[in-house]
Amino acid sequence: MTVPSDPPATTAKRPNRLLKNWMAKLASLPMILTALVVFAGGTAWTVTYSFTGSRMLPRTNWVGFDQYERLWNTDRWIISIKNLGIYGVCSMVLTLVIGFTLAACLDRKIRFESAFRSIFLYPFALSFVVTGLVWQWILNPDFGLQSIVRGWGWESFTFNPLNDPNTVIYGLLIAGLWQGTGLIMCIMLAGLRGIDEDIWKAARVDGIGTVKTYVMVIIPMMRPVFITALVLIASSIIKLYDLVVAQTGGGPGLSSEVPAKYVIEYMFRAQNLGQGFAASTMMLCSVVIILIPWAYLEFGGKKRG
Amino acid sequence: MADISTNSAAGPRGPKPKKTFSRGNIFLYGTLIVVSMYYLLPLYVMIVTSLKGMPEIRMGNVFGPPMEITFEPWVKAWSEACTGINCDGLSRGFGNSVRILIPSILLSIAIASINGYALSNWKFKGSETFFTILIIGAFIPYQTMLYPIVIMLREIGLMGSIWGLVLVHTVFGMPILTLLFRNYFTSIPEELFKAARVDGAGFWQIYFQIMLPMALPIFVVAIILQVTGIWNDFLFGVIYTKPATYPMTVQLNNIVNSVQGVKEYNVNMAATLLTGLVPLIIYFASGKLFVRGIAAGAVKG
Amino acid sequence: MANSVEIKDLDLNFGSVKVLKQLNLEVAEGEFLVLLGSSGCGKSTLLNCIAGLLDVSDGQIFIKGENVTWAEPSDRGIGMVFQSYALYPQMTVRGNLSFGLKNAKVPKAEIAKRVERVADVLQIEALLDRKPGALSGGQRQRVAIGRALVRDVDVFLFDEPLSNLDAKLRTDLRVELKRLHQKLKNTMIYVTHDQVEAMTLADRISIMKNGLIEQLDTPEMIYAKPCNKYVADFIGSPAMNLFEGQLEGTTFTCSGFNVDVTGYEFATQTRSEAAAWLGIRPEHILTGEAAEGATYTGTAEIDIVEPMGSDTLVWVNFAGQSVRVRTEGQSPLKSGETLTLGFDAARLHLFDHKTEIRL
Amino acid sequence: MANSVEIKDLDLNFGSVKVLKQLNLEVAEGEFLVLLGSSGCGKSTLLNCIAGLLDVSDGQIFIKGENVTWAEPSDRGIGMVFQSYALYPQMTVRGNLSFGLKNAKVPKAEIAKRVERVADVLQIEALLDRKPGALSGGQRQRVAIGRALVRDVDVFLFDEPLSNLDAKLRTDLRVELKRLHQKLKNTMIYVTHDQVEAMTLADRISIMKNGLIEQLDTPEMIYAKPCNKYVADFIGSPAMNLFEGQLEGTTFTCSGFNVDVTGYEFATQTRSEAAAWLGIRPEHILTGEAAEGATYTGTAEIDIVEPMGSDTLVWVNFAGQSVRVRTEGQSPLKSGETLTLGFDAARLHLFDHKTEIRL
Amino acid sequence: IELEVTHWWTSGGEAAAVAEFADAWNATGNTWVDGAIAGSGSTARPIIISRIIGGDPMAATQLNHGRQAQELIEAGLLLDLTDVAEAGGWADIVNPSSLLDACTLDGKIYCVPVNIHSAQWIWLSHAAYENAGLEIPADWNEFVASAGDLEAAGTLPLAMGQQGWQQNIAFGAITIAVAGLDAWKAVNIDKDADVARGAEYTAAWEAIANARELARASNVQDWNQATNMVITGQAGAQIMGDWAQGEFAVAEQVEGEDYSCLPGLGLNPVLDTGGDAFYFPVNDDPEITGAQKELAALLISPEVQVSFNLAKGSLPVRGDIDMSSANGCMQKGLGILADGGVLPSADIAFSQDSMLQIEDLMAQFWSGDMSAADAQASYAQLIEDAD
Ligand SMILES: Nc1ncnc2c1ncn2[C@@H]1O[C@H](COP(=O)(O)OP(=O)(O)OP(=O)(O)O)[C@@H](O)[C@H]1O
Ligand SMILES: Nc1ncnc2c1ncn2[C@@H]1O[C@H](COP(=O)(O)OP(=O)(O)OP(=O)(O)O)[C@@H](O)[C@H]1O
Ligand SMILES: [Mg+2]
Ligand SMILES: [Mg+2]
Repeated sequence: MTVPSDPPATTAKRPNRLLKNWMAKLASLPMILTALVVFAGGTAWTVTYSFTGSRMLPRTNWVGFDQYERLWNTDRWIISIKNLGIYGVCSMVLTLVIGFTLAACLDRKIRFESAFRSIFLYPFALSFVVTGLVWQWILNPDFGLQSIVRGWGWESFTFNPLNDPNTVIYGLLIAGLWQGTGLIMCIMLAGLRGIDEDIWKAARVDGIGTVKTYVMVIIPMMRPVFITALVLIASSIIKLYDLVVAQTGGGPGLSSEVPAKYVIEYMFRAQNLGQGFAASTMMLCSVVIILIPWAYLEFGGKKRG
Repeated sequence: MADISTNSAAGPRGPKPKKTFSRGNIFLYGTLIVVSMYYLLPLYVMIVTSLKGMPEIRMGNVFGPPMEITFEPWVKAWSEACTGINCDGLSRGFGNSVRILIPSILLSIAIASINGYALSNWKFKGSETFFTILIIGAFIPYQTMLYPIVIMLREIGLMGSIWGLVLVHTVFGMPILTLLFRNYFTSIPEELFKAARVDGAGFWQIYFQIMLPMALPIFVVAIILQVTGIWNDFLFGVIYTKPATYPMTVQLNNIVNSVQGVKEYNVNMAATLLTGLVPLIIYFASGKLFVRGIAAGAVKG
Repeated sequence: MANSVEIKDLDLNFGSVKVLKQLNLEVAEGEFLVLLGSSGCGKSTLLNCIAGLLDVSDGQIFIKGENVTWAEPSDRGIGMVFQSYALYPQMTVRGNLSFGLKNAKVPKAEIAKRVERVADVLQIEALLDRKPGALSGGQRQRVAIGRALVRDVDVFLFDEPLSNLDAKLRTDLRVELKRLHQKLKNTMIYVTHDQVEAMTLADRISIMKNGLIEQLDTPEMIYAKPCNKYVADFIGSPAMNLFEGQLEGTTFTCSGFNVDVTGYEFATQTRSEAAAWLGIRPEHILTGEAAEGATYTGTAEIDIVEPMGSDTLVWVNFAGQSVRVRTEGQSPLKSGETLTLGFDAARLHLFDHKTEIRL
Repeated sequence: MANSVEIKDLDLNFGSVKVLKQLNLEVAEGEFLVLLGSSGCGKSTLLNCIAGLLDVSDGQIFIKGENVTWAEPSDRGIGMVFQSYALYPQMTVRGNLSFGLKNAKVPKAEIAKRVERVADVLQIEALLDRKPGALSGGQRQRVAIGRALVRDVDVFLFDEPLSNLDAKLRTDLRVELKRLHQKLKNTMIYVTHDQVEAMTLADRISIMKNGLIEQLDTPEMIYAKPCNKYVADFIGSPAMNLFEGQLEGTTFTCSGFNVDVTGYEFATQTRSEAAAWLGIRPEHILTGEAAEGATYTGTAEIDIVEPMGSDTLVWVNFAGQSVRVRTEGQSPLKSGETLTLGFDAARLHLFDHKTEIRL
Repeated sequence: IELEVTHWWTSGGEAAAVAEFADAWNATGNTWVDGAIAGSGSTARPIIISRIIGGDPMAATQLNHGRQAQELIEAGLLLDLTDVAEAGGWADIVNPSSLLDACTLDGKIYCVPVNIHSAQWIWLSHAAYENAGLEIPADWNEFVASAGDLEAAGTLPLAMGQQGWQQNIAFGAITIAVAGLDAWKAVNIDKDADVARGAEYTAAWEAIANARELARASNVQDWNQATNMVITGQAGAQIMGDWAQGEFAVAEQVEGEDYSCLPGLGLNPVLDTGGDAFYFPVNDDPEITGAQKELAALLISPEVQVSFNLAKGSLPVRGDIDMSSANGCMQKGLGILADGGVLPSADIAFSQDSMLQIEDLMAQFWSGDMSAADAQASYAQLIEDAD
């Protein structure tokens, strides 16, 4: 074979890197702007001004870490953090447990599956304002659950979580779970549907009971689904605000205060932006602390093609 | 040999008899029904209460069915309830909500789907970084962003207009929606994209002619999430618009929070139900599609 | 020899779809039975019925003479291996092997012993503390086999265990399986749609179609005497060449040629003047000089030549259709040339045109 | 004959992973080149580089003498067919076929004409108004090929187009592809890891390993004279038997036997006293009477017999290892018997022990 | 001209009062666009401020006057009303003059005070006392003394909305009554932490701790729900500002017959003079600016002041109008005003920041079991840090 192997003289130029796929870059511009200007920029702005003594309007009168010092010396902030901790842990655990249990129940090839699914999911369509209001009412001791049960003859029955500083957070939890578990159930259900049929068969041949199979085999297999769910729950927990405002207003006293509410109230009611920004910076820090392991699990572990 | 089996041929035959009331089944359906009651209770209370008159409500029992069904609370919530000096209930906000909802959904989903598409098929240097920032953005409590956004909107001159609000919804819907679309488009075989490139299709042609028609399930999820989010939004609606364009939730808040002596629970409940109607209908209607879409877009993540 | 597995009048319906229809099957003790059939014919369904993973609609299943129709899968004395391995991904190999035993409350020492033994048999000792994710496909399937083995059962069920492996590994594991069977002498029921696996592994092959067993026989018999056209066409790669024509007395006539089938061993009394199919396997068509003395000799134009290394597949245009001819070694034939073909009557297959049953 | 595709010093890195390393390749006009290699060796990557779907890290690509290193995929004059068909699911077959042409602003009438022609060539006229979802796998792949065909390009790129099809369809489509190539005479570059496809389709085969081309030659040469141990082991199914030993002068000695290799065609000057590998293909081992007169004759115990219909694979224990022997037809051999083996020096392969290059 | 006015007056009496403004404004041929935002100031304030900062302001907005608006004024975002004020002679008519001072920065006037609210009132339910067969108390001490009997009769002695600001009002009222005016002034005006630690305040805190027990069983949140308990006789009394009167009015109750009111808890008849004021954000449109000024003048005009304050139950900001149609409570208030029993409002004394901190302390104290001594120490610390 005679091959004219002299390379053609016209050696094509490597095109400009920036212009390559310029249309994709152009189309991503809204995202880039959002990411940089709104999220990164807004966050940086917030952090920056948390070091100022801004009151009603942002000002650059630097005060160093004063705002943080005050923040951590404020009872209300400490209470808020504690409340969020209790609510967060309970909500995280219970949402996952209930969400998964319901999904598992629905996955057992039951009748009326879609009816049950809709029932569990519909609260998610309602706003927290509505949720808070309704549950505030149902939990009202004078005409809610307590009075009904008493009406049935159980006179000493007491169920008044919202007016007891020690239990109010669980009152919030009842409402929060009511609204939030549906979506998690949906995600879990989707995850369960993705599990290889053969695993179930293998477990049956091995003589492993249904519950044990779920616990020992299926749940460990659903790790990515649980991570997704966890992230969703965590993000909603950190943002917890509307529900508290609608259901308890932070009361009785300060017993159901949460950090997001602290931020808002100090920014707008106390007109102490610096303090509000300091609090929100602390919240951001906690977000980052949660996110880093997640990002590591999601993106660090495996590379997508 | 064969006689062994012939002897036992009298044994079980055909399908295994199933007990309808096996312990497992009782437990399963029992759990589901009890839990369903927990989920349905508030809805029941809302509906029942909204159909009662005030005297009946004062008598106490929230769970009792109305002795006398009245639709007055609904009428009042829709068209008569007062906030300040305006007494036109939710009706005014409904139109506003729709006017806000539609462009917000269109814009946010359009942008997020393009983002997801670009992120999965047209990766460029830094695209993942922007995406990561975006995802972290999903965790920022909205309230802390109020001020910066006010300033940004002021700078681009959209403060107070519906378009400003649409923009805000687009921005805050972007992280989750982009994630959904990105995961979905990533799950579409890469070969399809390559084939289209070989066929000479460009960025937009591939998006519109190849990707978009395949993305129905994830669009359903995106629409549902956005309808819920935008329709139920109060904070942005009240801050970034003005009274003439306040969405329904602002009216709801006004009705619910304007206490005039005793709380008119029946009107509140009716108002609440009316406000929640749009997302509720969408949820009950979408049913299976939602789970399927979630499976396609969220779980694979 | 007692029957290890016996299936009587098995029916299985999914809703209104009848997947298995009055199926009867007897598998002898220690036999290696392969269920072969095209996709969707009900092989996996049958296997799942035997395992107890599907509730039968009607009929009975006996394992070791015991009626297990209603028994739980784990009580049937079976082990099962799946195409997708179905290993428990978060447990180590040791965990996977011992999980079922732990559950059956087998004493610890006994578990350890059995796992050791199985690991030794399958040569996976070194892998015992790894998780399935860190294993190659072949290793995973070996573990999956081990999981069935460790349960010390009478009957092994395999559902396309090698389909997910690449060609080389498939060959290796196939041989290992065969060796395993020779060593253990358990009853094995093996589902596949790969002929080579079926032919090489099976003591008997059961060819299924639409939920019915078409032929149940040794590999040799199935290859040499397919009982109907479906089986004939299904077994053998490349597939048998089939010609449509008329059988008159001992002469088969079709549009391109006619051949005297006197040397053919008829299975039944010959009916003369019947429409029939004539089949001949590509490797049984004689070519070149060897063709000269054959029952029928003709010529054909070569369409395509496919060298496969150890032999060569030649596609020729003959009797109005494309006919596959397999020749030994590397052949110098070229597309466009003319090839002399010969059919040997003893190597022919004849099928009734209507019933498609072997004549 | 001009080069249709020419690749010069191609480098491709994914981050820090070098997938292709200084790769050079020339494909002649009208040639059917098959890229063969184990999974992950970079075949698809190379193909994607040629198609312009991946940006090369270094080097140049010429198609029809033009430097297309930075050209858009659609401007390179290539058509591509994927393993997963990659049909646009929401368009009809006609839509799929005409999508590329519409993008190129080809006049409507011309599009219709070309689609007709291609549909005719591939016999998919009846399917033109169906959507891909309503097609069988084979039909889908035919449409995918049509989509490449309709663009009237010079070079076709195939990435394992037949892997998703079942055995029967694979054979059929393979033949069709071969026929198509004979008819169109376009340049085709075809990726596969199926040897049979490679052997039957290729004008030349390029065997790749870890991003490098190990051997580039005609199928016959690759089968008969593999240039190194990797290629020898890779090509041929079942794989070549390899023995580790010493080559002293013209005698190869290993633990179980020694054989005089005088009849072997050395590729290079023989070095005496070198450690070496001796290879022989299963189908080249003589058995029974034929073995008597061979260069080397020995006996071995039969381990496993695998009847495959047209031939039989026998695994014997020989020289301390398991040796594959392929015999014609259905053999009466049984496990445990003794088999006489013979090696013919001309059919042997010798490789240097260290470099693994053919001696 | 359409002017959009935002406010958070949405309860029954408040809404009726706003309607008076709106009617008056509409009567001039202009249009009042109502931007009511329900909830308390903390819901409305971010909205109002965001819009002003965002450059798309409403035409006028309610804000508590005091220090809330100072920064907005400094940033030049609020309209200077000095010319309107001079034309209307506000300096002469506004009584007490501290109200106008609160609107003044660097000699310029930026807001229109529209009413005076005072917080130091206790409202007593006649129905509750009649049920228990008790005399209506005449001051705080009598009330405390009667509380036990009231409780025995199954009536809640003190209604208290569980919100910090309401509890703070109660705190303020009780300290004035118990600790006395001088101590109160020292703490609230001079920010003297030593006084806050002193014996007077100890007594006050003990009184509060006692009041906390009286209100233990009160589990309503909103102030008007608490008022409603007084109206319906479920509770004996409520300490709340004079705006509670609006609720009694809506419920068609008559002062002296159905309820009684005791300013300064009947012990120290003084009132603070907080109140509401309207601000007018700067607008580019001169036409609107003109209308804004017109509205400002209207809000303080005598007729509007009368009708508005009658509806709202607050006191007018001008001393020169006839309020004879006001009820007894209001007359009492007017009397105190005329006697000069005037205290600065907390809005003026403290920054919102300090206020919120104090309210938080109150919320914590009232709902929990914090001891009076601990609370006093924390309070003193807040006073020390306050600005
Ligand atoms: N759960 C089910 N519900 C309804 N039909 C089913 C179900 N499972 C299988 N089938 C149907 O039963 C038939 C037999 O299925 P089966 O899985 O046994 O086929 P198979 O022979 O194993 O095929 P393959 O080789 O593809 O595994 C198919 O037509 C299939 O569509
Ligand atoms: N996007 C990518 N990022 C990083 N590595 C990649 C990427 N795509 C492929 N690789 C790596 O490049 C190597 C070659 O991949 P390629 O797909 O070319 O293999 P292949 O020969 O086509 O294999 P197969 O037969 O499995 O298709 C593999 O090791 C793979 O892991
Ligand atoms: Mg199957
Ligand atoms: Mg590949």
